[in-house]
Amino acid sequence: MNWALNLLLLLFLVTTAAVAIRLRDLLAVAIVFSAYSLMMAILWTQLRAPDLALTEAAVGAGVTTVLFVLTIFKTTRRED
Amino acid sequence: MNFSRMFHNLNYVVSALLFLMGLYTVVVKPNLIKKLIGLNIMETSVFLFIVSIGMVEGGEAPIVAEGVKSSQMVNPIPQALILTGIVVAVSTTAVALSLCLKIHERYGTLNAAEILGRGEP
Amino acid sequence: MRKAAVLGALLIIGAMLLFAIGKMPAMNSRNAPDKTHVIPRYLEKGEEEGGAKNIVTGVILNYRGYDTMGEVTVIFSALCAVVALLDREKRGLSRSSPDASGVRSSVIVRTVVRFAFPVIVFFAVAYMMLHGEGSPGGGFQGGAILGASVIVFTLAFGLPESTRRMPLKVRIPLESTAIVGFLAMGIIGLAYGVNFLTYLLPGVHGAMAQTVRNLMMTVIEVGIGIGGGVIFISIVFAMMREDKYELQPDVPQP
Amino acid sequence: MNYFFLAVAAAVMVNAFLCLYQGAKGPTIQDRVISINIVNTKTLVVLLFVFFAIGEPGTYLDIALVYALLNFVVTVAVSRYIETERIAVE
Amino acid sequence: MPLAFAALCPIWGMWRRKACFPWSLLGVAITSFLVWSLIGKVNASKVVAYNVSGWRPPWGIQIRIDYMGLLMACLITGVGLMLLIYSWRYIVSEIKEERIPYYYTLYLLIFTAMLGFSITSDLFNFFVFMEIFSITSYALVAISGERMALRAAFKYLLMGAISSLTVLFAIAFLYSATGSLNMLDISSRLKSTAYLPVASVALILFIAAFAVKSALFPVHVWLPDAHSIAPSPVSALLSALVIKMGVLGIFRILFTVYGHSFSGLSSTWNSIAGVVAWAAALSIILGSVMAIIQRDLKIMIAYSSVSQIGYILLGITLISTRGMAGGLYNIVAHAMGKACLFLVAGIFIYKHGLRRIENLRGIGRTMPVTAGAFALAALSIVGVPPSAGFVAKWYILWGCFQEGQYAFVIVVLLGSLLSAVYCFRVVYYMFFTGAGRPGVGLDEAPFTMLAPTAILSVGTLFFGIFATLLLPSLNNAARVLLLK
Amino acid sequence: MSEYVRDAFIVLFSLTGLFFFVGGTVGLLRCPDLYARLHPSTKCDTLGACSVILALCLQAGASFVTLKLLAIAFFLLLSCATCGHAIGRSAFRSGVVPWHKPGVKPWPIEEDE
Repeated sequence: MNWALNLLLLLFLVTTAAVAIRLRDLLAVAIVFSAYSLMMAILWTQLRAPDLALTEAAVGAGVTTVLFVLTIFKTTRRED
Repeated sequence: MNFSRMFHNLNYVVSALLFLMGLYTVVVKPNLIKKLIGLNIMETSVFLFIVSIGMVEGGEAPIVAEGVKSSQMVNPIPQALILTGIVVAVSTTAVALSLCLKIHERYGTLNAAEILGRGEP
Repeated sequence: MRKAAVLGALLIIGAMLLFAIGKMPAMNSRNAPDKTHVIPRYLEKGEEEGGAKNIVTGVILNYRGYDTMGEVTVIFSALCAVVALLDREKRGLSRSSPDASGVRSSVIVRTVVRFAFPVIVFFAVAYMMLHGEGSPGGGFQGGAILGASVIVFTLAFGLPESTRRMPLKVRIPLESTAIVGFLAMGIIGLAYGVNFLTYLLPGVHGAMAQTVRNLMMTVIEVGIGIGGGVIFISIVFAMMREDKYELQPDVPQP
Repeated sequence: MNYFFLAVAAAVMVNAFLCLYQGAKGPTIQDRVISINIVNTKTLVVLLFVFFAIGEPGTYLDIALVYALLNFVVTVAVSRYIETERIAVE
Repeated sequence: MPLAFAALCPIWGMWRRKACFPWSLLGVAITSFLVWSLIGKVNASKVVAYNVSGWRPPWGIQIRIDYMGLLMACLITGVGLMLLIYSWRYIVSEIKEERIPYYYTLYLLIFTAMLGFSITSDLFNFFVFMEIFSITSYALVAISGERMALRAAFKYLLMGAISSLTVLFAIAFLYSATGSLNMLDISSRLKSTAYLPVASVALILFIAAFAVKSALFPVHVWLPDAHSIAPSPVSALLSALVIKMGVLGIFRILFTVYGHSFSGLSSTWNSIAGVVAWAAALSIILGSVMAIIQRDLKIMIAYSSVSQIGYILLGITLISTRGMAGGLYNIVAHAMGKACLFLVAGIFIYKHGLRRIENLRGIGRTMPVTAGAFALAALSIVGVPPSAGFVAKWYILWGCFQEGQYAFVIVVLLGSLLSAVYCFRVVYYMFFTGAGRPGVGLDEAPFTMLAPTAILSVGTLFFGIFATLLLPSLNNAARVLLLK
Repeated sequence: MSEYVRDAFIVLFSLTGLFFFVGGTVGLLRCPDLYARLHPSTKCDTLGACSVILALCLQAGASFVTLKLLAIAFFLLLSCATCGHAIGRSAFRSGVVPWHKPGVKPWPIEEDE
C-alpha cells in the first residue's frame, strides 16, 4: 500500500513538473511550482525526513514562490 | 539493469528524470524565469536523490524516542546535507531573480534570444 | 536542429545516470555502505554526543557544524548579492507597486493578517527555533516562517508600514546574527583550548557540561533563526521596492 | 486502519490530480490559483493521513501546521498583485 | 590550528559600513599573516589537519592543509591582498557609492570561501564553499549594473548553478557507494567498494562539472563575457583565483579522492585524464586564436585565461612528475601574470576609459610603469625565459617528452607562439607606435593602484628567476600524488 | 466494543471527507466560471478537510496531537475563507466577467466600464 501511494506521489511530482514546464503563463508556473514543492514535502515525510519537509514547506511554499511572484509581477507574465 | 530493479529504485529513476527535465528546461526554454524554474526542479531532484539514498525499509525518522531502535532509523546525514542544500538553492534563486529584475529593467524583456540579440550597445 | 542536439545530449546523460542507478545499492536496503560505515555511531550515540533528540539537528549543529556555518554564509552572501544588485530601500520610505496603486487590501485580509501575524511569529520563534532539538524544526525553518509572516504582513499593510516597523537600522545588525553567533560560540571553544565549534568544554563536567552545550546550541539556533528570517525579509523588501514609486523624503509618511 | 488511511489518501491524491488538470487548463490566473489552492488543501490532508499511517504523528504535525499557515501567504500575494496589475493598466 | 579562525576572520568585516576598506584590509592582512605562518608547519610535517567541532574525520569535518592547499591558500592571500589594495581607488569609479560596502563584503566572502575551498577535506563542505564563491562571483560580475554585465552574470549563473548541481549529484553517487564524505576516507574505501561503476559515473560528473567551473574548452563560453565585463579587480580575481578553484576541484577529485594508481578504476581514470588533456590542448589553441582576433583588451585577456587554464590542466593530467610540477607552477605564474594584466587594463580604463587595443598607441610613453608591468606580465604569459611562465611551460614540455606525448609538445609550442602574437601586439602598440599625446608628461595612476600592479609583475619575474624556491616542493608534491 | 464504534466513526468521517473532496473536484471541473468554482474550493474542500481532521482526532484520542490537529483545522478554516475572498475580489477587480447565458446581461458588470 505504501508503495502505491509512493508511486502516485512520484507520478504527481513528475506531472506537476511537466505542467510547470509546459505552461506559458509564468505566474501559473510559479503557482504550480509551489504545488510541486508541496508534493516534494509529502515525499519527504514518506522518506522519514520531517525536518526537510518542514523546510521545504516554509521555503518552497512560502519564500521561493513569493520571490517568483514578485519578480514575475515586476517583469512580465507571458513567456514568449 | 532490469526492470524490477528499476522499479525498486523508483525514486532514483524519478529523480534522474526530473533532473533531465530541469536540464531540458534550462537549456531550451528562452524565458529566463522558466529557466530558473527548471533550475529549481533540478535542485529538488538532486535533493530527492540524496535523501532516497538514506532511506531504510520500514525506517523511522531519526528522532530519538521511546520504542524506536537506532537500527531502525533512516540515515540522518543526507537530511542534514539537504537542509544545507535547500538553503543554497534558495540563495541561488534569490540572486538569479534579482538579476532577472535588473535585466528586465535594462533590456525590457526576459527572452534570452532577444537579450542576446540586443546585447551589443 | 538545436533541440535535437539538446535531446541527444540529454539522452546520453540520462543513459549514464540510469546506468549508475542500476548499479547502485538498492534503495531501502540496510546493508548499503552509507548505512554501515559512519551512521551507526550517529544513531546510537547521537543523543548523548550530539546533544539533541533529533539527530538531524545534532548532525547539523554539532558533527557538521562547520557546514552549517557555510550555509549561513551562503544566505548572507545571497543577501549581499541581492542588495548589491537592487540597492536597499532608502530611509524606509519605499513603496511597492500595490501600495502605489492606492488600493488597500481588503478589510477581511487585513483583519485576518492582524490576527494571524502574532500567532505565526510566536509559532516561529517559540516553537520552531527553541524546540528544534526534540522535534523537527530548527533555526532556519523558524527563520523562514518568520520571513513568510512578515511577507504576508507587508502584503496586507503595505511596504511603507512594514519598513517603518522594521527599519534598516534594525535589520542590518540583525542580518549578521547568524554568523556572529557561530563565530562567538566557536571562539568560546577556542578560548577554552578546544577546537573551533566544540561544545563540550574542558573543565566543565557532568550535567553542567550538558547544560552549557545545550545553551550554546540554542544560541546558535536562535541566531540562525533571526538572521535567516531577517535576511529573507530584507531580500523580499529589496525585491518589492520599486524606484518608480519612491516616495520623496519630505513627504510625510502615510 | 493504516491501510485504510493510505487508501483514502490515495483516493484524495487522485482527486488532486484532477484539480491539477483544471489548474493546468484554467483560462484565467485566478482559476489556476483556486485549483492549486485546492490541490494544496488536499495534499495537506494526504500529509495528515501519511503521518498517521507512519505512526507517531506528533513529530510530523508541525509540517501540516506550517502548510496551513503558508498556503495563505502565496494566495494573498498572488491575489494582491493581480488586483494592482489591472489597475496599473487602466 | 588557528586556520579555522583565520578563514572566518574576514566575515567580521561586513558589519562596518563606513571604513569598509581599512576593515577588510585588516581582515585580509590578518588572514594572510596566519596563512603564511603555516608555511613552515606544513613544510615540516607535510600536512596540517584540524578537526572542526572536535570530531574525527569520518564523523566530523576535517580541515586539511596539504601542499596543494597551502599553495592555493598562499596564492589567494597574496593576490587577494594586492587586489584589495588596488580596488580601493578603482572601485569608486565603476560602481555606485551605496554599493561599495557590499562590494567589500562580497570580496571578503569570496576570499573566505576560496580559502575554505582550498583547505577543506570534506566533500560536502567543498560543495558549500563552492556555492559561496559562486554566488558571490555572480554578484561581483553584475555589480556595476551595466547591461552586458547583467547578461554575462546571468549566463555565468546558469552554467555555474548547473555545474554545482552536477557536483552535488556526483557527491550523492559517491556517498551511496562509499558511505562517507571525507575525501581520504572515500579514497580508501573506494579501493574495496563493490560499486565501482557508480564511482566511475561520479567521476565523470565531477570532472564535467569542474570543467565548467574552470572554463575548459567546450564549456568556456561564460568566461570571456563574465571576465571582461566585470570591474577590473573583479576580473583579476575571477581570472586569477576563481577559475583556479575549478582546477583545484579537478585536481582534488582526480588525485585526492580517486587517486592515480587505483586498480579498479584505472582505465576509466586514465581515459578521463586523457579527455581532460585533449580538452585542455584544444583550449590552449582555441583560446589563443580567439584572443588574437579580439580588439578589446579585456576580452583578449579573458580568452588568454582560457588558454592558460588549458596549460595548467594539460600539465596536471599528463601524469608525469615534471608535467604536474609545471602545471602547478603555471597556477602561480598565471595567477600573478593574469591579475597583473587585468589590473593594467583597469588602469587604462580608470585613467582614459580605453578598452580598445588600437587606442593604446604610445601609452608606454606616458604611463611607463603601467605599460612596463604589462610587458613583464605578458612575458610571463607567453613564457619568455626569465619569467615564471617560462619555468612552468618548460616543465610541461618536459613532461610531454617524458610521457612521449609529442602531439602535446606541438600544442604547447604552438600555444606559446600564438600567445606571443596576441601579447606582443599589445606591447607593440603601447611602446612602438604613435608619438604619445603631445604635451602630456608622465601621467600615472594613483600609487595604490600602481603598487599592486608593479608588485605582481615583479612577482612573475621573481618566481621565474628564483624558481628553485618553489620547484622542489612542487616536485615532491607531484611525486607523492603520482606515487612515483 | 467502543473500539469498534470509534473505528466506525473514523471510517465514517474519513469517507465523508472523501465524499466532500470528490464533490469539490467535480464542482471544480464542471462549474462554468471562476466565481462558481470558488464554491467548491472554499466550501467543499474546507468541509472535507475538517471532517478528515475530525476523524484523525478520534484516532489520536485526547492528547497534544489532537490539539495540534484542531489548530490546523482552525487555520485551515481561516485561510481558506480568506483566500477565497481574496481571489474573488482580485478576479472581480481585474475584470473577470461572470459566466452568463448568451444574451443575458450579468448583474455586476456595468456597461460603461
